Amino acid sequence: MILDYAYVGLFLLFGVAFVAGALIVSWLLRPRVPDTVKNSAYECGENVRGASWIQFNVHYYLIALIFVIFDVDVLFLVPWAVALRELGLMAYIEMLIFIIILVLGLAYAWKKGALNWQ
Amino acid sequence: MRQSDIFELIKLKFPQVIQDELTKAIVVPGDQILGIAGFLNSAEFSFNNLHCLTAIDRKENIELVYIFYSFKIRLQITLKVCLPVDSLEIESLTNFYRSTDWFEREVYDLFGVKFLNHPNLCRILNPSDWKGFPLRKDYSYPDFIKKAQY
Amino acid sequence: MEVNVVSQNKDLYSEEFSINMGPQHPSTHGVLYLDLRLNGEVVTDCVTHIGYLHRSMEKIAENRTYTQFIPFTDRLDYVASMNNNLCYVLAVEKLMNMEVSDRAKYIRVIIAELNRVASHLIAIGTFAQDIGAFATPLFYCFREREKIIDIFDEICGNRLTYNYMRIGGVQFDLPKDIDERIKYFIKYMRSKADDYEELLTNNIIFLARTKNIGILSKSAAVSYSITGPNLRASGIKWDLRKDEPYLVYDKFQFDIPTCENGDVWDRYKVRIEELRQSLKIIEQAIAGIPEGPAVVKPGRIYKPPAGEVYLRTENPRGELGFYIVSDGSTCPYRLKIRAPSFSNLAVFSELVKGVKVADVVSILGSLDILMGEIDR
Amino acid sequence: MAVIEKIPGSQLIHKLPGGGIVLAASGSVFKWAKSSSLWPLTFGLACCSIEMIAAGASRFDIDRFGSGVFRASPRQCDVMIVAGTISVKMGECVKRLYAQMPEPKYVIALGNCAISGGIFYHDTYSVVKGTEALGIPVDVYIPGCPPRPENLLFGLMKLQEKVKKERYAAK
Repeated sequence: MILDYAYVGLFLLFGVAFVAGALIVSWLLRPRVPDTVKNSAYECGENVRGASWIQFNVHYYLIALIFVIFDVDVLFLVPWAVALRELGLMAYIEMLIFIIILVLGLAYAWKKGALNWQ
Repeated sequence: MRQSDIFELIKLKFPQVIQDELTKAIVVPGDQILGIAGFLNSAEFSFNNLHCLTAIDRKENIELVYIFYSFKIRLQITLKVCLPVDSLEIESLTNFYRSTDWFEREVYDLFGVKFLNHPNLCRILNPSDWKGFPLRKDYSYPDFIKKAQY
Repeated sequence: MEVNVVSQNKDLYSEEFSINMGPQHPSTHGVLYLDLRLNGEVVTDCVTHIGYLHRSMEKIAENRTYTQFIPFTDRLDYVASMNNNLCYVLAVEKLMNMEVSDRAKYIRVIIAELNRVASHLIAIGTFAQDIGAFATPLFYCFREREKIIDIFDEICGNRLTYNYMRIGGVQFDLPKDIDERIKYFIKYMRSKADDYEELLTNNIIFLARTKNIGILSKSAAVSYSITGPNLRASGIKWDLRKDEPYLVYDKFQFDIPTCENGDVWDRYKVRIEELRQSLKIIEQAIAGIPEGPAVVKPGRIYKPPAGEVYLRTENPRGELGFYIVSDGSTCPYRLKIRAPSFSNLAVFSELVKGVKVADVVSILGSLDILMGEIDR
Repeated sequence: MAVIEKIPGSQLIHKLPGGGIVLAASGSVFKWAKSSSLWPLTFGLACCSIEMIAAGASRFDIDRFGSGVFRASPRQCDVMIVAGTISVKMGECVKRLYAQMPEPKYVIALGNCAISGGIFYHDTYSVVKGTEALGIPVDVYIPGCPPRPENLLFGLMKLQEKVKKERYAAK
């Protein structure tokens, strides 16, 4: 039993090592010539005007939330779609229920007007 | 309907108007430009389109050239205003024609003619901190241009 | 830092966000700086800054003889160089009331209309690319444009800035087999224009991005002295080639495409129709071209009599006008270039208020401006 | 300053028999990778930009040399193709864009105006006489007004040779 978890741990370790390795090698090899103008924000060639930490419209947050819901939705769909043939009919019905709940969520957001910009 | 007929009609209402013999342009005194623009813009001629506005530096005075066009009677007329070099002010026509906004900013930028109560009279082609008016005949080039030719 | 609160909905206020759609931007068609003020996605204000390509053409003109200034007119509207040459050369000829042979007039019409087709191709290609059809229309349009460029290469040996028209005629006569090539091109281009219509015109996404966006009313168009396809898209049937014919345009049958409500889709539609009309003109011009002298011997110094002239011709982007004041010497005393894109762009900040950011790019692409002639 | 010396283990690699070969081999691999994917910055100023787009289009196809990806922001670019006349007002923007590009960066001056102001050299008050006058080091000059797309492709090949020949160091 424990051994199965070892595989997951090994897989996790390898994932982290792979990403960290790429970052470290590129950090080592790339030339670093820091410069004040280079670190300034890029604004199409003009100098920066106005701050970026401003209180922008709240509607962006709403749209980001709706995106996160359906992104997680896809996250669950992919492994299910890959193993659908072995899982059989029951898994299919369960996933349908899951999708219907999400579609209800979308319909609610749509009717409340969260999707179109005011 | 020729330019000279328009000139006769304007002559009736604004007596100081004269016609330049070489170019047939209608020379108008500076302070009456608003009245004449309103007259031209009236329904009968409907010169509702200022096609081009430019200036000519004649050393002792600057000639402003207004070219109007009317779709209704399909005629193009040229109006000229002579401004003495020391007092370069004239009324702005932005409330008659929206296109004069940029035309006048360009003439101000290149010749230095100030247009009174213009929405935002500032340089349009040159950087805002540019010194001098480039298209004047007596304009001397800025020094960094000479320095650049190493 | 002044904070102007933009919208105060029930419980949360949001500030105005100002971004630079600056001089270096893929979809500003050159170096144009738009200072956009946004409330969320909706544009509240737009300040247009131009002058990033100001090359002081009018100052140069005062120190060049009349023939020396012709290559500079190529660099004004560098996508339709032949039409600029044509307008400048016609203005100088009118100043010197000089007559030009019929063959030269026919050659000028053929070349100007071919260049109009090339310019409209670029306008449609970059406009479709800005809207989101990323590379396909642009590569199609450039493939057709290369065919026109080959014809120009054959005629005057250059790809973009031709310096082909001369005061009193043209630089070289048309090569012998050029009319077969042009006839083949016309047949080829007609089928391609229908392909573009199939690809773009009734495409749902294209309609969603262009229908009823950036509507330019008739009165605003006239008051801003907009000219060219943008004016015709607003419903005013005005084209210098028909209403004030110059050269030999009055000998040809072609009609002026206009649309009604002047939105972004109409401006695109007028350009595609105009492309077809230009092909019709070229066809008739090729058929009716007379024999005769057209080439001008180089080396003559022109000294026009003192006087002024203002002449306009129908450029692909609008009415290009040259106001030349000559004082009898070899160089013009003053030369003003009335660029069509200059006033076409002036209306932009008014069209853009209250529009979403994505439509800013769509409206700018449909106005088809070009910074070379705006900044002169 | 060569980056290789900064790697902690690099002294160790030199002592190993054949260590130099490993370093030299990796240097040429980096140079080959760098030279065959020079991403240009979309930076069309004037007429030369139309010829640059034509070079990017299907007939001349700059993609065969790996630099068909015209990036809009300087952060993701390796080469800045200055295509057109630099006016005084645009001068600071060009300098700022060059400064904002990450380090292995190169500059191609496309057309006479970018080399020396071209036909706008005399009697102008608002044209900077070439990219060098702005203080930007230029790697490849491509004369022509505007240069044909084949010239741009040849200039790109010259730049690739230059990238391959230079010692692997932060430029």
